[in-house]
Amino acid sequence: MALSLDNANYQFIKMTAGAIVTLGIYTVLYKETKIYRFLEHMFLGLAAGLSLTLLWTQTLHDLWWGRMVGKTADKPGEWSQNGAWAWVLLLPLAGMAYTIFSRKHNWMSRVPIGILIGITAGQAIQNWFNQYGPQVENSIKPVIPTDWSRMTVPSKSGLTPEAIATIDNNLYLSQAINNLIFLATLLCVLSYFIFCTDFKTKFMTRMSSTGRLVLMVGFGAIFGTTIMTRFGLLIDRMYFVWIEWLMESLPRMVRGG
Amino acid sequence: MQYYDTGYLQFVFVVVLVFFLIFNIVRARKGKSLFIRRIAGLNAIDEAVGRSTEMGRPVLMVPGLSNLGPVGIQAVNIFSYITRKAAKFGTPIKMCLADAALFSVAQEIIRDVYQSEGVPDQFDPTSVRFISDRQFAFAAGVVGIILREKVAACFLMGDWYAESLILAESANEIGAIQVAASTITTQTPFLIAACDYVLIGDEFYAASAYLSREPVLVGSLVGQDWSKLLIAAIIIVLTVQTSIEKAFIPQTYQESQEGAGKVWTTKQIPPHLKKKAELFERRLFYPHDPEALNPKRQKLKLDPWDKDDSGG
Amino acid sequence: MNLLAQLAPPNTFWTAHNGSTLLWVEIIVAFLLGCGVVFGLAYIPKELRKPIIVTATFLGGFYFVLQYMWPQAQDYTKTEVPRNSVESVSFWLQSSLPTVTNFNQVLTGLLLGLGIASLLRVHIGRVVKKHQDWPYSLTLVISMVVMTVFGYWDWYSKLGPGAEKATLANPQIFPNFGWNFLFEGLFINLDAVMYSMIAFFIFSAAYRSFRLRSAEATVLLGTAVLVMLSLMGGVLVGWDRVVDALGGSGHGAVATFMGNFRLGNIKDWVQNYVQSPSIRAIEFGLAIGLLAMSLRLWLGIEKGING
Amino acid sequence: MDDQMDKPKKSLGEKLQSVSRNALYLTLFGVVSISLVLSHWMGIQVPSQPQDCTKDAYKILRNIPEGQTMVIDTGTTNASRGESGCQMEATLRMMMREKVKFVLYTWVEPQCVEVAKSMIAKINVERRTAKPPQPEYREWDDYVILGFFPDGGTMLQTVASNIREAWGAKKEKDTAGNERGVFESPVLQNVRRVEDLKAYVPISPTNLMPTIVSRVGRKVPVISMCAGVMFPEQYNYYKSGQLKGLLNGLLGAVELESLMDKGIDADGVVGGKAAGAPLAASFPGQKNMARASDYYFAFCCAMALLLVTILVGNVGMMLERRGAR
Repeated sequence: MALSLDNANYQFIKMTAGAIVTLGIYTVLYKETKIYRFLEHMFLGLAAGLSLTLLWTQTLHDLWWGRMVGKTADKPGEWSQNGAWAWVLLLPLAGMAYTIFSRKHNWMSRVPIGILIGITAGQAIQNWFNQYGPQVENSIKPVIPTDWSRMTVPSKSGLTPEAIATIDNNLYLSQAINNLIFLATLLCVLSYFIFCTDFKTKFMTRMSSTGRLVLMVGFGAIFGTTIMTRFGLLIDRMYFVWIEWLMESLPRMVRGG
Repeated sequence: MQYYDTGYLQFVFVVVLVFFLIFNIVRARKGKSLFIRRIAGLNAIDEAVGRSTEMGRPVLMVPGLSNLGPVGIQAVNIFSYITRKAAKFGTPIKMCLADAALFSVAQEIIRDVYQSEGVPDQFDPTSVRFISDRQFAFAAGVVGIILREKVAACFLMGDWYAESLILAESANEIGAIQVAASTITTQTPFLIAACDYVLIGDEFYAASAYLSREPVLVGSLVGQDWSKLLIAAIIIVLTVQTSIEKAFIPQTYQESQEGAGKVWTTKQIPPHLKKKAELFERRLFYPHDPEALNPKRQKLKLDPWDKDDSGG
Repeated sequence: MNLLAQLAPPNTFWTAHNGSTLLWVEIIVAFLLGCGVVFGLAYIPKELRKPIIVTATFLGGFYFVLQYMWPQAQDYTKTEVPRNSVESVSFWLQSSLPTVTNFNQVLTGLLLGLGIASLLRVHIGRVVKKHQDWPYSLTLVISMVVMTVFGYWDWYSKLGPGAEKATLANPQIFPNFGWNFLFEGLFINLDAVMYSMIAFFIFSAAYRSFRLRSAEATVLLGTAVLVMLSLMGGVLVGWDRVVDALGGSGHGAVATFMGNFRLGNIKDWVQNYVQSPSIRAIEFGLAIGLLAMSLRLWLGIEKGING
Repeated sequence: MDDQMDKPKKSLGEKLQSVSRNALYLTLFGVVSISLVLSHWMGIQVPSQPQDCTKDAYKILRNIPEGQTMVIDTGTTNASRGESGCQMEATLRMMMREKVKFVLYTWVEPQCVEVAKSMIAKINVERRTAKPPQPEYREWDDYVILGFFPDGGTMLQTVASNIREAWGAKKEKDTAGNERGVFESPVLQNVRRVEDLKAYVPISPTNLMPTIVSRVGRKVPVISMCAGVMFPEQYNYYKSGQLKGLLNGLLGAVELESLMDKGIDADGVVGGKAAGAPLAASFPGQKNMARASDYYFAFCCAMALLLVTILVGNVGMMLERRGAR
């Protein structure tokens, strides 16, 4: 049958479903309604089904089954990959995890779990410096100006590349001050996260309270930037319901075509 | 690979940190009592549990999307403490998880808690639940539970992403006391806006030590402080050094790699202001800069933001 | 060791040609042996349990720690031959990495059943007990089954070279349309809706919490509003016009100075010199906490899980 | 939640401070819906002032010579259509008008490719119905879709060293309908090294930068189109020159569209009329202001509403305090 997936009627059915679930889910904003409860459970069911599907189609089929039984060559003259029987040992190993449902042998579940924990912990230790070392390096900024002739960075418009390069390499007073602020902020916040010494000196208490204040600045900025994304998505959803579905696609269907 | 790339610095650095941690753990085990500063959010736990006991409504605990790893387990440890409190008063609990492996761990730990409190029959296996490993399906499910069960206290601790606010606000709507902690910094502001108490950043890891006063934990907490001080010290010292170097010590030679053996050779050049790549701290962290000289290393160049957390 | 560094053909002790009886025999035997070991474990004395768990954990982590500590070649290729023992170890570490990560993924994947089991336990329980919400639980179970069936059916119908394009050109009503409707029509939309709902919550959260109560709240509010304003075209344009008017035209000192007060620049300044260092400091704290936690877990001195 | 029950009489201050959730939600819902419909009907345009990072992006994209090839690395799903979708559509429109060929693939989620395909189809319809009608953009001749790469990191690594090896295995139906390797297509036949690509444009809500920049960043101009959430992080890459251009979520998309409408003149002024060849010309007389601009009015309204509500809350608090004194 030649009905294709982007057939107009089918698309409309899909969009309608989309519109219905959208408004249905939004009812929870008023109160926890039966519609929401229904959609919620459907959603959970679909999600579980999806996970089960992807588990095989995207993980186990290639990464486990494929390696265990090997592959035949797609093209002639191409090496086929041998099967490695040892992969089957993962079954009993994973099986041990399922003992948590038994009262007597549940301790065994901790063996595979333990291995996994070990791996994640090991990876964390391994990646640690790669992740944070560069941030440490990046926080080291010179604070002594190299060019006192002027306060701010001169504008670079219409200068030779060499001139621009020198300007970039120079450190002007304003930049130095900024770097100093950067350093101060960093240290203040860091001092707020010292737990095991109660600060006797006024200076340190000041510092950590400033730290907390500065943190709030950072959080405020994050709040602001995130709002755009969130509102963008809401607007898009509304656009889908009101414009695309109600104003464009519904009339088209009614007119029949 | 890194080893080769950043010289011995990272090796030494991490080893020192590890030493700090272990040294202090040993010290604490020897029974040296150590101070921990007050953490407001954690003192609120008793209040929250007490309140839900009065109202006879369940306590909800959610470790966000944390999977089986340090963060998830830390969260479950904190929850086990809360559960102990709840078990004392016979307050019902609910725990919702988004990771099957972590779910099994939680199941185990919570069961142990009830056993050690001597009320194994109080433990309801369905109180610790796997909801879904899909972010928003999970959110939808937990919101449903929050609104239906009318939880009185809500603990959101662990890896939180966009779904954090959905839960926090729904819980706030039914007037639950909320204590939250996110290891994903971009989510903290929303938790601050919606919850009563928020553990910021590191306080999340300090929590278990703070609550249980376990020597091992307290010791390693002290170790963590030392490590932070070390980082601060490194930054300060190197900043001073770099500033001086940048301002007063011109670059007078140029390095390059030549020959089959890739020998480093240096040649004299007219002195100029040091470029970033020529500064000591840069050479310390990236021994094989300047990149221009050896493209081979470029692909391995460490990146300040080399981790993939989609804040969305 | 070769088990980890998986070899390509010809046959070795660890591998056999796919489809061959030998392979199947090996697989079955290995499986039975594995199960045997597991059953054996079930009856070992209590005091051996903890050591076993701790060792398992330690070994799991040890591989990566070793990989971290061991000197390793800059650009290793599978064809290279080690010159000495150090190199052979490092080569083995590198060549086996994919296998270990793969092992990790598969094992984690196989645990998904635990979650599903818990889910079904709760909801089938409700259906059986005729709990007040049982119809909803039934919905959950049904939609899960349907999704799974169609998922596999659709996947199967697209197996084999070229089959994918063929089915897309001429989809079969049940597998392909069914799956497409369930996934794109329902699941994706539900996902998008939940995501978009955050906007409402941000809205009310901002209303309640953004009050000039304390210094902290004020600062939070101030920065947030500043950034929000910089996102609103009209305001941005207006503000900057005023600033430019004050600064006068051209690249003069005043202009460059006033230029700093363009809304965008203020925002950038806050983000670069206040936000990023403060966030970075938090990150350092978290990082060290993570390191400590990982260490405790790896060495098995973490109470909750290891003991 | 509103506590009318236990407090029958409330001062104005208290009222202003305890507006019920449902009222808030309803207002937001209403404002967004209405402003959307309005802006869709009347085509209301909010002025926007492109930031430098957007301008740079536009300059590069606008000046890719005709017939050259670029990469679109999409992570856009239906859930993120509000931001990435807008950026995607604008970019596609632009590329098609410049007759720049492009390669499209994803390593975020397989479904992203489908989303992109439907967008291309939509824009093709636009081009057909435009007056004067423009030729449709055809797969294989004008663009190729490589589909989904499970391991983007490794793929990009190979791309950096040997692009033909990285993508060589991929097949496409040519216009005659028979399967051929993508490198035989008009799009890729002249691409021998990664440097032959004129631009690499990731359009994704998730943060792909660490992977991309560290691998191909120094060989191709990378122009990131990110979600607002990611902007602060990615801005660092832009400042350090690792990104040649950067779009800030919805706002970035709006700015891009307005640049397509106004262009950048020789002095680098947006919509300026300075003599000499413009740095980046506009597309006069074409549908430049599209989805993003449609959304932007609604967005500004929502933001305004938010600011007002915050204000109301604070005024309420002030009043109450005054009352208390």
